[in-house]
Amino acid sequence: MMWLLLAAGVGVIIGLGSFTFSYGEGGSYFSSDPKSCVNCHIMREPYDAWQKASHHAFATCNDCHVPHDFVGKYLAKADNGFRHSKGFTLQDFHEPIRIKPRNARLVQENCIRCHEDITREITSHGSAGDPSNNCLRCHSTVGHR
Amino acid sequence: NIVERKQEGQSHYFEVVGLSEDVVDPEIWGRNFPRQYDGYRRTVDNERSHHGGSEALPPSKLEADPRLRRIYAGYAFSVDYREKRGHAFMLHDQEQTERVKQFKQPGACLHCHASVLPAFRFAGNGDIMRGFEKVCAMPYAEAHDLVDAKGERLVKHPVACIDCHDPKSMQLRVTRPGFLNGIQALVEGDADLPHLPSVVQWRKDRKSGRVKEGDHYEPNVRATRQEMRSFVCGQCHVEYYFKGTGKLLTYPWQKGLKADQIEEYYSQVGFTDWVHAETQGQLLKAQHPEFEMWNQGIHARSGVACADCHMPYQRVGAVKVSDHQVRSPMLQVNRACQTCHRFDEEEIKARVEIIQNRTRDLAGRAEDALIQMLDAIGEARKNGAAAEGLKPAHDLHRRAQWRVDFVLSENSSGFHSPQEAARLLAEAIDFARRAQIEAIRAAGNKK
Amino acid sequence: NIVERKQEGQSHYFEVVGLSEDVVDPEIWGRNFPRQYDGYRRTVDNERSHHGGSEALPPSKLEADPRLRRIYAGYAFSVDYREKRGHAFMLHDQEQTERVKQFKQPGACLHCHASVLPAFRFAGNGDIMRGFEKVCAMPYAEAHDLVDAKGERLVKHPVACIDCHDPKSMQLRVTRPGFLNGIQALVEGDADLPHLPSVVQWRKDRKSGRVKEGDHYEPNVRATRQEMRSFVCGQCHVEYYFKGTGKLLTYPWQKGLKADQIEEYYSQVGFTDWVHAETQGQLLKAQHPEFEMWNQGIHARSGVACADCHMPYQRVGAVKVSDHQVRSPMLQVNRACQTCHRFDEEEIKARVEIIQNRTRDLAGRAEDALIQMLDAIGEARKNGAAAEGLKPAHDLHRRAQWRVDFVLSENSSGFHSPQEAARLLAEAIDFARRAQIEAIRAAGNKK
Ligand code: HEC
Ligand code: HEC
Ligand code: HEC
Ligand code: HEC
Ligand code: HEC
Ligand code: HEC
Ligand code: HEC
Ligand code: HEC
Ligand code: HEC
Ligand code: HEC
Ligand code: HEC
Ligand code: HEC
Ligand code: HEC
Ligand code: HEC
Ligand SMILES: [Ca+2]
Ligand SMILES: [Ca+2]
Repeated sequence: MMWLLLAAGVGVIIGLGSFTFSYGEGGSYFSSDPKSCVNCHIMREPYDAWQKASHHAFATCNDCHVPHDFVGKYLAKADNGFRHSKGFTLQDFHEPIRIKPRNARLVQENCIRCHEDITREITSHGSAGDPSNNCLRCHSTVGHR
Repeated sequence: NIVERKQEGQSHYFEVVGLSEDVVDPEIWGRNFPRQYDGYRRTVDNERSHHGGSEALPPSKLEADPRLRRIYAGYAFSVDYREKRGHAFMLHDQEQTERVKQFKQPGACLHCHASVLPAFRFAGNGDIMRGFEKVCAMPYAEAHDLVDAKGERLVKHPVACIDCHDPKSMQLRVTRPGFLNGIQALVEGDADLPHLPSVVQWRKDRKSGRVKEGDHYEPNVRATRQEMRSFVCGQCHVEYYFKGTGKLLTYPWQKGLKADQIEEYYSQVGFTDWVHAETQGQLLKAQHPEFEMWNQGIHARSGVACADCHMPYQRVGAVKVSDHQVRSPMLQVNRACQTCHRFDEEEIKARVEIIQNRTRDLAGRAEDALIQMLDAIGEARKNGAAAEGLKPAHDLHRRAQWRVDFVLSENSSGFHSPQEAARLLAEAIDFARRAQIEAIRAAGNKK
Repeated sequence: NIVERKQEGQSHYFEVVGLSEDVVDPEIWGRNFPRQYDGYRRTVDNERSHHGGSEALPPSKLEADPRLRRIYAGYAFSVDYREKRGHAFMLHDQEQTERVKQFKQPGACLHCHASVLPAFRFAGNGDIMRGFEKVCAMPYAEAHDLVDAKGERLVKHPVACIDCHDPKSMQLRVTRPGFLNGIQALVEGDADLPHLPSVVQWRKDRKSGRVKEGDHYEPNVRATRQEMRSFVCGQCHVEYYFKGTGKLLTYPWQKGLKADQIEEYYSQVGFTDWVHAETQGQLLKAQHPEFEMWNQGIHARSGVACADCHMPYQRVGAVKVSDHQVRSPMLQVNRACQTCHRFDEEEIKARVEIIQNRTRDLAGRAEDALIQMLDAIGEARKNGAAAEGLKPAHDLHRRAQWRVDFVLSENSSGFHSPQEAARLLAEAIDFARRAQIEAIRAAGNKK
């Protein structure tokens, strides 16, 4: 377990440390409070939209954007933490921000985690893993727009 | 990926009966999948669809628009041509059309109007492709009445579960020889198909040598799930012709799916559907090119499949299933459109109406042009214009007829690709009017 | 809502200078709003736009497509007709066109090519509407060289901040008399405009009596912010004509914004732009109907404004500003389109190209039809066809010319409303070919 936390920490530290970043914002990556995401103004838009979205009452950012097994959770956070910090510091990311394919799959897994029962039929005969027919195609706005 | 799919396919439903390639009757499949069967059966339900009527035949297109009788003069379609309706009727409506009753038709017709694999398998001694070829060549009645060794009728059901699903995994699959041959010709050609990722990939693999000379593009193995959600419909909702004396059902896709590309193909192979009774022009007939027109549209480019709109998910009790009552999406705009388009139902219907009205207005204009062209050619012939002098008019007639028909016989009234439909009608008008001018000229020259 | 806007307008900037109706020079406004001024200034930047060139004049449409010389024969547009370019050039390009140098033009031309409110106010003694009427009637040079009491030139700048913004609140506003009169006629008519909520509301209020007889629709008070984001552009990017001997600049919107409705209006008031040099047909000229075509499109119906695509938000640090370098959205697809469309840049460009290519192909086809029609009418006249006999051809020529021109002079090559553009061209082709046929007939009759 320790090595995992370490790995996560290292990710953020590399991301932040070398790009001069304040501790408060870096730490936000380990919290599940949505407000912690808005420490970066660049996350303001999804945050505002989330407040108006259907899932505001059911799911926070991390419920959808972070894997829910312990190992994956911290690895993902380290990786995303690194990229987001780097992006924020260097301002070198594509705008509008687009979810990365890997993170989109992750979100999809989270949809199914909560909605396993109702989607049983439609995920069992085809392949839910096939990204070409994913939940986001029809429901991309449930979290925010 | 296939393996992954297989594994997932095995669980999650209560297997009441065992299914296999030999079980065609949807009622039996329905014991395992009652929700889907329920929808499937409701395709007999006409009440909520456009045109009403039940056991009787659906409304005649020829009565609704008498210009069509002249436009198709000399062809079976000028005798009987009706509206489509639900899948449950497909076999019945084919048996009852005057086009079958009054005219000689081949077994090829059954390919898209029945669950026909057992007949193909039987006729081919297990080889479906060979059986397909044999059945195509039979007279319609002979094919229709085929019986197996036990004397059981082989052609009994309209499209059935087994035509779109693998009985073991329940995965989508395509089974129709016409489609398999057609898509093969298409992927081997060089028409641009950026919205079909598995086609793009196959072509790459062929270039790199991973696909060997002679290897086929296998949709059931290569296509993404999302592609399959359109391909199953593309088995039947397509333009076709009967090739040669063997009446081999063929999809003319070698040069691409656009009307112009298909026309080019027909010209190259020298195909003609019929000779027009008034003008003796050698013409083509287009049939239900839904798949082709969808391919030109913005929805296809955005990865939106036929099933997304025509079989939208529907909540039944605690689960959501694909609505197997395949029908017009306008009957359930909320499910079919509103997950993607956050406008209210009235607004969405209004948008479809604007598109369809523009298409219908132009189609009417194009038909008028055709009719006036027919008059002019008739006049020229009466005045003794030479066949030679009328050749330009005949060529233009063929091109105009093809484009008008491509839009008229496409069943979405332009919705599947609004600007493309309008473009085709604009060209049709141009060709028809030019044919008229050529005829007037020919008449002048011979007077 | 107005209050809300006010607040937004008032905060968030450092007021370096005080602005008022008397401050026209954008450089001064720019001291308060340096980012917007920066973009505004870059409208001189041609390098990245389509056509290159800088101080010299932009490319000639007539050289690119020589058919146009014949199509406009007898009208100033056959002498000089060029591509548009950035806002910074608008006054210069008008001064330099041969249409001004070789032909007599009225002051009305300035309405859309300069920051013209000071001139209107001066000429009208404070009453802008009266000043507008007076300036319209002046010869171009007189209007252009107007000076105020101190001898200062009144027409100095191309479109300026003050033309779209209230100097106190910075709110968007429309200031152009032509637009104010035009939109008034439009809302009083009964053309369907479901996508303009404030128009729908005004009509309701009029029915219920809340709006009194004679009360005006005041866009600056009633329009939503989103409507204003298109109306400011609709001040100029519209079809127009000069009414009567007073050359009153008028937007022909009484019957609606569609090409057919505008044509009906012109027929009713008996307006003709020019007489065609070859045929003597009485024709109409369409000019940049961007606002009208946008109104027929799916983006307008979805509430997407001109500014969304042509002045997209641009993040500068933590704030977003509207990009005041008004230009083609294809030069910044990520900001202009990708906020709404989740496809990559190549794909979005490909979609626009498909739409524009379809439009251009059909436009070429329609121009060919016009040219062949001109030949036929010429022939008929040469053969001594009576004016009477050519009347049907003339009427059809007018209708064909109007539709071709409506699409050709619209600057998005069909993008703003793809199916509508194709529909107009289809009709144009029909009318041009029928005119050709009428001419052939007329020639035959008189031979
Ligand atoms: C109910 C699930 C859900 C919740 C809760 C949620 N999101 Fe998302 N998020 C998504 C989905 C789905 C996408 C992908 C959208 C798409 O593909 O159209 C996404 C994409 C994003 C993106 C990438 C931008 C884009 O449009 O691709 C960001 C940034 C983001 N989310 C941040 C947040 C933040 C911050 C929060 C909390 C305030 C949050 N999300 C809450 C489901 C959610
Ligand atoms: C350090 C500032 C910062 C913080 C804190 C932050 N983000 Fe981001 N985020 C960014 C930047 C910058 C990008 C754009 C990176 C890119 O596109 O490569 C981004 C992109 C994203 C994306 C889309 C790109 C992808 O990698 O898939 C998602 C989803 C996302 N953020 C979610 C979150 C969530 C959830 C949180 C809170 C747990 C959060 N962010 C906290 C700065 C931040
Ligand atoms: C943390 C659990 C959780 C996650 C993660 C989650 N949901 Fe939900 N979702 C809920 C709950 C709870 C409801 C409301 C009750 C219900 O309808 O089941 C709901 C409702 C819905 C609804 C119906 C209401 C609406 O917005 O239309 C849809 C559709 C939906 N979810 C789709 C998704 C998708 C797609 C994702 C992934 C992007 C997702 N959900 C992620 C818990 C979750
Ligand atoms: C092709 C479009 C499409 C896709 C893909 C899709 N859905 Fe849906 N979903 C729908 C539609 C349509 C409904 C509404 C069904 C109804 O009202 O009967 C719906 C309803 C739902 C509901 C709400 C059911 C209710 O009434 O409470 C949930 C939850 C949901 N979907 C989750 C998912 C998840 C999770 C996935 C991915 C595994 C997914 N959907 C994929 C179209 C889609
Ligand atoms: C085996 C051939 C075949 C397949 C596969 C097939 N169809 Fe059909 N479809 C037909 C025929 C034949 C008719 C006309 C039946 C009639 O009029 O009697 C029809 C009718 C329809 C109608 C009109 C229904 C009505 O109520 O008017 C729709 C919509 C439709 N099909 C859509 C689809 C979609 C979507 C798919 C794929 C999911 C599909 N079809 C697959 C042959 C097929
Ligand atoms: C490639 C597939 C295919 C083939 C082959 C085919 N059909 Fe169809 N048929 C369809 C589809 C799809 C429809 C529904 C759409 C429509 O009506 O345009 C249909 C509709 C019909 C209809 C109802 C509407 C009408 O046209 O009156 C009749 C009758 C019919 N077909 C008869 C025939 C006959 C006879 C043949 C052989 C000469 C034949 N079909 C061959 C696919 C096919
Ligand atoms: C984005 C949604 C959408 C997609 C994708 C789509 N369609 Fe349609 N389709 C429509 C609409 C809307 C209509 C017009 C229905 C009406 O007029 O009632 C229609 C009409 C039809 C009709 C005539 C149905 C009737 O009752 O009039 C057929 C058959 C059809 N489509 C087949 C297909 C096939 C096959 C595909 C895929 C190759 C497809 N559609 C893809 C939305 C779609
Ligand atoms: C014309 C083609 C067609 C026919 C016929 C057909 N299906 Fe389907 N079916 C589909 C499509 C398309 C899907 C969606 C599959 C996907 O997304 O992978 C589907 C999905 C399913 C599923 C998966 C769960 C769901 O609802 O999405 C089951 C189970 C199923 N069908 C059963 C049946 C049964 C039972 C029959 C016969 C009564 C039948 N199907 C006939 C096209 C068809
Ligand atoms: C799975 C998503 C999805 C579904 C379901 C869907 N659409 Fe679309 N639609 C799109 C996309 C994507 C576009 C392209 C524009 C864009 O990127 O938003 C589009 C474009 C359109 C347009 C504008 C393009 C044009 O042809 O004029 C109309 C109108 C439209 N859709 C109507 C419908 C209707 C009606 C239905 C239901 C019968 C429907 N759509 C179902 C995703 C969808
Ligand atoms: C006062 C009149 C006026 C107003 C207001 C106006 N325009 Fe223009 N616009 C013009 C003129 C005149 C030109 C052509 C200038 C030239 O070619 O010299 C032009 C050119 C353009 C061009 C071509 C630029 C290029 O690089 O080729 C675009 C795009 C444009 N305008 C969009 C807009 C938009 C969007 C708005 C509203 C936000 C707007 N305009 C407001 C008069 C106006
Ligand atoms: C209703 C507003 C309006 C009026 C009135 C107007 N223009 Fe323009 N003008 C524009 C717009 C907008 C453009 C840019 C779009 C284009 O080029 O089509 C433009 C472009 C031009 C151009 C550059 C392209 C070309 O046509 O060569 C010239 C020159 C020009 N106008 C001259 C004139 C003259 C001369 C008059 C008076 C006879 C006039 N304008 C009246 C709005 C107007
Ligand atoms: C949804 C996006 C969108 C909206 C809304 C929109 N346009 Fe455009 N506009 C475009 C695109 C795309 C082009 C084609 C640009 C090209 O060919 O480079 C274009 C072209 C133009 C041009 C010619 C510019 C050039 O450089 O060729 C003008 C002028 C213009 N639009 C004005 C307007 C006006 C005025 C409005 C509102 C009444 C409007 N547009 C609304 C996307 C839009
Ligand atoms: C052709 C019309 C036009 C002209 C000229 C124009 N603007 Fe704007 N301006 C707009 C539009 C449209 C907006 C967006 C307003 C909104 O969304 O409410 C805007 C917004 C603004 C804003 C609000 C913040 C923002 O960026 O959205 C400021 C400040 C501004 N303009 C300053 C200026 C200045 C300074 C000038 C002259 C150098 C100028 N504008 C010229 C059309 C124009
Ligand atoms: C503010 C949102 C918004 C912006 C910005 C926007 N669009 Fe759209 N677009 C839409 C909507 C809404 C539709 C209608 C279909 C739908 O509901 O998704 C649409 C439809 C389309 C379509 C299909 C309709 C057609 O006419 O064929 C195309 C293509 C398209 N947009 C291209 C673009 C391009 C290119 C740009 C940038 C120049 C752009 N859009 C900017 C919202 C937007
Ligand atoms: Ca055919
Ligand atoms: Ca005009």
